[in-house]
Amino acid sequence: MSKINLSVDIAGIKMQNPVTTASGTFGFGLDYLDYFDVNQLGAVVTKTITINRRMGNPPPRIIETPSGLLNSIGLANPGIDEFIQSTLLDLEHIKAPIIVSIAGDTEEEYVELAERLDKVDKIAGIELNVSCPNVRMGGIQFGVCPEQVNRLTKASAAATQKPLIVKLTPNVTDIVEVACAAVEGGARSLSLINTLLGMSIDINKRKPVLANNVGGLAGPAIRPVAVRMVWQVAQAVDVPIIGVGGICDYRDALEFIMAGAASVGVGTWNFVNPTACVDIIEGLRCFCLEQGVKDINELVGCSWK
Amino acid sequence: MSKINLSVDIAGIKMQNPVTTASGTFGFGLDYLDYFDVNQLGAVVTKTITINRRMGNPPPRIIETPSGLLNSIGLANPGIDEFIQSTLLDLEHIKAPIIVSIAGDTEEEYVELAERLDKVDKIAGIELNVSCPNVRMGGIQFGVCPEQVNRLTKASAAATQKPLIVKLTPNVTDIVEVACAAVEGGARSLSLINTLLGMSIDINKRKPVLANNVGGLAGPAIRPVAVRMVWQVAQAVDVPIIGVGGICDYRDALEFIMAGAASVGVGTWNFVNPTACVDIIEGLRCFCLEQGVKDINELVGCSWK
Amino acid sequence: MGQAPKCFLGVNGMKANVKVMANFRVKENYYLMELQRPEVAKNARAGQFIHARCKDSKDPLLRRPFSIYSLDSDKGRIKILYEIKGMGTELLSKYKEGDFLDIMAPLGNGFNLEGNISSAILVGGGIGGAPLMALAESLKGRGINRIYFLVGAQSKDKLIPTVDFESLGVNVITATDDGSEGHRGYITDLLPMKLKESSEGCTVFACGPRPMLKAVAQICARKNIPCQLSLEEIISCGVGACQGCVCKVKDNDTETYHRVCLEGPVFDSGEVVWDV
Amino acid sequence: MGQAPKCFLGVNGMKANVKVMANFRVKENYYLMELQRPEVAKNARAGQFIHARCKDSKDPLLRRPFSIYSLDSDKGRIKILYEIKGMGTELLSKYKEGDFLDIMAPLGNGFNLEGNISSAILVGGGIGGAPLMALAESLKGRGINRIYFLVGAQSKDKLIPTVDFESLGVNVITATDDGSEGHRGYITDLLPMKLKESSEGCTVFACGPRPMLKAVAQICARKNIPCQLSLEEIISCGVGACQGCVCKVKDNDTETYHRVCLEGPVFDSGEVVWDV
Ligand SMILES: Cc1cc2nc3c(=O)[nH]c(=O)nc-3n(C[C@H](O)[C@H](O)[C@H](O)COP(=O)(O)OP(=O)(O)OC[C@H]3O[C@@H](n4cnc5c(N)ncnc54)[C@H](O)[C@@H]3O)c2cc1C
Ligand SMILES: Cc1cc2nc3c(=O)[nH]c(=O)nc-3n(C[C@H](O)[C@H](O)[C@H](O)COP(=O)(O)OP(=O)(O)OC[C@H]3O[C@@H](n4cnc5c(N)ncnc54)[C@H](O)[C@@H]3O)c2cc1C
Ligand SMILES: Cc1cc2nc3c(=O)[nH]c(=O)nc-3n(C[C@H](O)[C@H](O)[C@H](O)COP(=O)(O)O)c2cc1C
Ligand SMILES: Cc1cc2nc3c(=O)[nH]c(=O)nc-3n(C[C@H](O)[C@H](O)[C@H](O)COP(=O)(O)O)c2cc1C
Ligand code: FES
Ligand code: FES
Repeated sequence: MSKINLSVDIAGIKMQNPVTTASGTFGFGLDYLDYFDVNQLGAVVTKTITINRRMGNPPPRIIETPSGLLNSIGLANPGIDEFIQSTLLDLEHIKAPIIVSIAGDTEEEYVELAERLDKVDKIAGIELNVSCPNVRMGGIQFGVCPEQVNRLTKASAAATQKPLIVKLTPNVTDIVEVACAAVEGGARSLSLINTLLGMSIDINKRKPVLANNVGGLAGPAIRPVAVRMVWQVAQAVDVPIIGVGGICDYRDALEFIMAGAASVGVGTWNFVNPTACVDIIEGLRCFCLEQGVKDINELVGCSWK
Repeated sequence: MSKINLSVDIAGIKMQNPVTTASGTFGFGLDYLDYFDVNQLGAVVTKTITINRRMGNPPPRIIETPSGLLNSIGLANPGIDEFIQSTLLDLEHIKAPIIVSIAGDTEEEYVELAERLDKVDKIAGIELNVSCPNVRMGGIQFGVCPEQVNRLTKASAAATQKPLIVKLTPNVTDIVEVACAAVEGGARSLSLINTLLGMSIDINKRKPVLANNVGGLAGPAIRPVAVRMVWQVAQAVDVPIIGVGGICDYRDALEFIMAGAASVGVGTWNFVNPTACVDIIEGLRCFCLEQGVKDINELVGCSWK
Repeated sequence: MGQAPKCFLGVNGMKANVKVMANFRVKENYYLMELQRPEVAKNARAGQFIHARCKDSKDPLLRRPFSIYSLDSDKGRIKILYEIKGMGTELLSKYKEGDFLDIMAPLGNGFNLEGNISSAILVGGGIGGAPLMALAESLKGRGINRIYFLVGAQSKDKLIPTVDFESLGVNVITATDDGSEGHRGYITDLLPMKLKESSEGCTVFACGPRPMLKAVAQICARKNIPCQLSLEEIISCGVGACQGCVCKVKDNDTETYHRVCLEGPVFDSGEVVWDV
Repeated sequence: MGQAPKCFLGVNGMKANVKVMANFRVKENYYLMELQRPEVAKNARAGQFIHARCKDSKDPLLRRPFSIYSLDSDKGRIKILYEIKGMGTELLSKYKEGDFLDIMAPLGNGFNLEGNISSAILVGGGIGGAPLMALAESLKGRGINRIYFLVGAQSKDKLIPTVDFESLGVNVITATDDGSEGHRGYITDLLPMKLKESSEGCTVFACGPRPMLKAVAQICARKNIPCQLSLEEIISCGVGACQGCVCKVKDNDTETYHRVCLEGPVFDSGEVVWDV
């Protein structure tokens, strides 16, 4: 069996393979220890953290839709202090690179989070969540406006030496415009997509199912939208892309890679198949072997290159 | 059995019930004659027609995705001349109101189509398709820009006395802004949503599956996005809304109605269940009966009213 | 409540394709499925649940959670009792002996049996009775013989089958909303009287619809009787990763959200916040 | 080709839940399903297809098209022969005798047998052989007895079963790419020779992969022999409404798109445009 290179370099973060966990679907990397060895991952992307602890939205927070999952968790997280004081210690034994996702209500909060994480050796990179549609004061306002994304990225990039990844929201007219704004602002990688803003109504109660009314749609249902956006953005920017949205198996991952993503993030499907990430890594290896691909990087963007 | 009112008034078009066919999924109303009596429908919305005959995009034009259907038909249609000279004759025996969907490459084309249809008695209303993502020169440019939608609607409204419905594209940052622009321009009803721009890649061929690369995502997968948009728009405008996107059964239809749609359009699901429309009408009737709803209009927007 | 032991089965051990040994309708919409899974049968506790992938397709998308109904560590088998509600349970009912089912198990914390329990009153509403069977087995195993099972439902045909409880020597008392079997009214109507009969060391365990649990909690609180409740929420990940399944609890004096799948499904009744 | 008669079954008639009379594996990945559907068995023609809803869920979403393999108007039954390819056909293989399957049928135009046909050469590649069985039955029914079935596949195990053809008295000739059965090479290698042997009034009918169809068309064109091809495209609506299933054809001198589900699946080989 010839040696196949699956390793990729995302903004200076060396990953042994392209498979990462999508923020918010893998906690802080510790919840799946009973299912597989987390060190097999290309990288772990954590749940988004904020300055203060957040309880998140009231339940119900989750509802299934056809091939999709609608959620309004509301950025429930322990806050940066507890993250640094306690969660980080638990992460010590994880050897895979750890990328911490952050979000703030204001530009200053993003900057403060970036600054504080900058000092933490254990952290390989920072992902700006500018796109969470659930918290009224947070995400959505930044992520839909190219100028704001540009400013926010610039400010955050100035606050840290760590590789900065900007995670884009799909709820925009022109994803390429926002992507370029982020890159111009100093994003060394882009992650896309976050969830599509959606809603479900309980016809017996005659009210929205989610206590928060609207939520973010994720899962296989949104994959075609995500692949399209990666395909558009990859042709317009020079930074590596982390493709996210509805990935279930290695075939889905390959769609993103061929569309132009150097790395992929697995989200909702972790819930259905807790070993999805490692199954995908193995699937990618087999595909490369069968098709005579020596280096997975050869496949990145091959559908348009 | 007490008498339940299912009839609705959409911009002056009297429909015996809220169920219509989504443009492009029901041909010109004649393809399903073997499955049910088309006169049971609230209204028939035709495939979009253009000035000239269009062959449409090369195949493959269709690919299935999880709970979704990605298509790039490319507005294949006989053109306005053949429509008026030949198709219209076939439609003579249809008694349900007929709404004709139109699209143009330029504002002048929309106006010309509206003018020509204005003279045709048989036609109950005109739907402006400003959102078809498949034809490079057509739809998408108009539909994503509020100013353009406003201008286009104004020009078309001036060209016809018939009720004018504007069908919105979901591929925008702020659907409410576009909706308001259409209403300000003279739209007497809004139809939403058209398809989400998506893509699928054939990993063996390493190329997009669709010959046109990108296509429009429809089907149950997109329902949560559609319900959310109807919910947002219904609270912002005063004209009746035709809710479209992933409707399969009466429960789905009720989600749209409770979100604020006065009428609903069934698209992709016709392909799966050719009697979907009549099944939904019956389902709505039973629901009203069971829940003591005398008039379906009571339910319109009840999730937020 | 105590958390499930981490990693006790080692990497990969908690997800498995397990063999269906039996799957049949026991009554009306209630089905019983028996699975071969020695690791779980040996280690799981009453109140924990399995998370089953009912179908290898993307609709329905999520797994479905089912409480362990019975644990047989000798045969290495577990049982679940389930009610057909929608697509997932419908699909589950199609499994045949010899098929394999993809499950994650055991999940959740389980009932806490560490206190000084001399007798137990189990209160089950509808399918909520399912985990109480495993609990009864467990209590018996610890030599606790005075067990009452107060079981309620809307009507006779919606009562879960109680023959397994009876064979175990559990005292079964029924109530139906329409009086078609047992007491006419809520099962919680009968709880105060039962509690009066009971001595020191009696603990109440309940699972069922939220209004029933609230009533049980209030009755026990008034009498100062320890009470554990098993709650339901839509479960997606089942392992604590997504924060989707929370319920509001009191943690010291502050209110916070706990995950039903990880910190639950069993909670001390005093913890639960009953707003709305 | 002629269009299917509209409304011949009346409103609602073309969609039905029909009873599965048999469903079993005949060979490797090939399954045979028999359905009770007198209206279709009586009226359908060879080359038409059924459009089946393999599962009552939203994934897979679309129906799946299958050619009619055999029509028994006496018993009121139709058969399909199918190959397991993906989720839809996998689900189909799970149906048991007595289950009901939701089908739309008959769809498409079918083979045109109106011309002066004295002998027929049927060319089938892989599962493409399926509609040719119904065609053979039909030809026999019209007293046409000189029928050759040239059937090809990659290898022996991928050849469709030919016993039904043989029982009908059809002359079966096989080819496999790897030579594991019959001629080593393409089945189209054998067509020129067969055509040479054939007399006036011979018509060729073919169904299979596009490259095979193209070769058949070219060979027939050279010899000026009438040839009908059954094409495949992904079918969504099946009734002509969506325009999703088109293939390029020559209509007089202009090229245009025709719908495989309505104007097809059978086309005169001269109509089809073979650009990549
Ligand atoms: C910890 C726990 C233990 C449970 N134990 C049992 C048991 O032992 N036996 C049993 O029959 N049922 C049990 N349930 C409930 C069972 O999970 C649901 O009835 C089942 O998921 C319904 O799936 P469905 O596809 O058939 O129905 P659906 O069509 O999905 O839904 C029917 C109803 O069930 C609710 N529901 C759907 N998914 C879930 C979910 N993942 N969790 C909770 N509720 C859901 C829906 O809101 C809806 O009201 C348990 C639930 C939890 C949370
Ligand atoms: C007119 C017509 C008649 C047919 N007759 C037969 C027959 O008699 N026996 C038989 O075994 N097969 C027949 N097919 C092919 C059959 O429809 C596909 O093999 C089947 O739909 C695959 O479904 P799946 O879910 O198992 O596979 P999928 O996982 O969906 O796909 C497997 C492969 O089949 C192709 N495919 C998927 N859906 C369709 C579709 N709706 N139409 C065509 N191709 C599709 C895919 O592109 C893919 O290459 C026919 C197709 C057509 C168009
Ligand atoms: C339950 C849940 C919680 C999520 N939380 C976050 C989050 O905290 N930060 C973030 O950037 N994205 C979050 N997301 C979005 C995912 O990271 C991902 O972008 C999205 O779910 C699409 O991928 P998927 O279809 O594979 O799930 C969350 C998604 C889900 C389903
Ligand atoms: C095959 C196909 C063709 C379509 N053609 C048109 C069209 O010509 N004009 C239009 O306005 N919308 C068109 N649509 C969009 C539908 O009218 C509808 O807005 C969309 O499919 C969402 O509804 P659904 O999920 O119920 O299919 C088409 C959709 C499909 C699937
Ligand atoms: S279901 Fe994910 S945290 Fe409980
Ligand atoms: S499948 Fe819709 S036109 Fe043929």
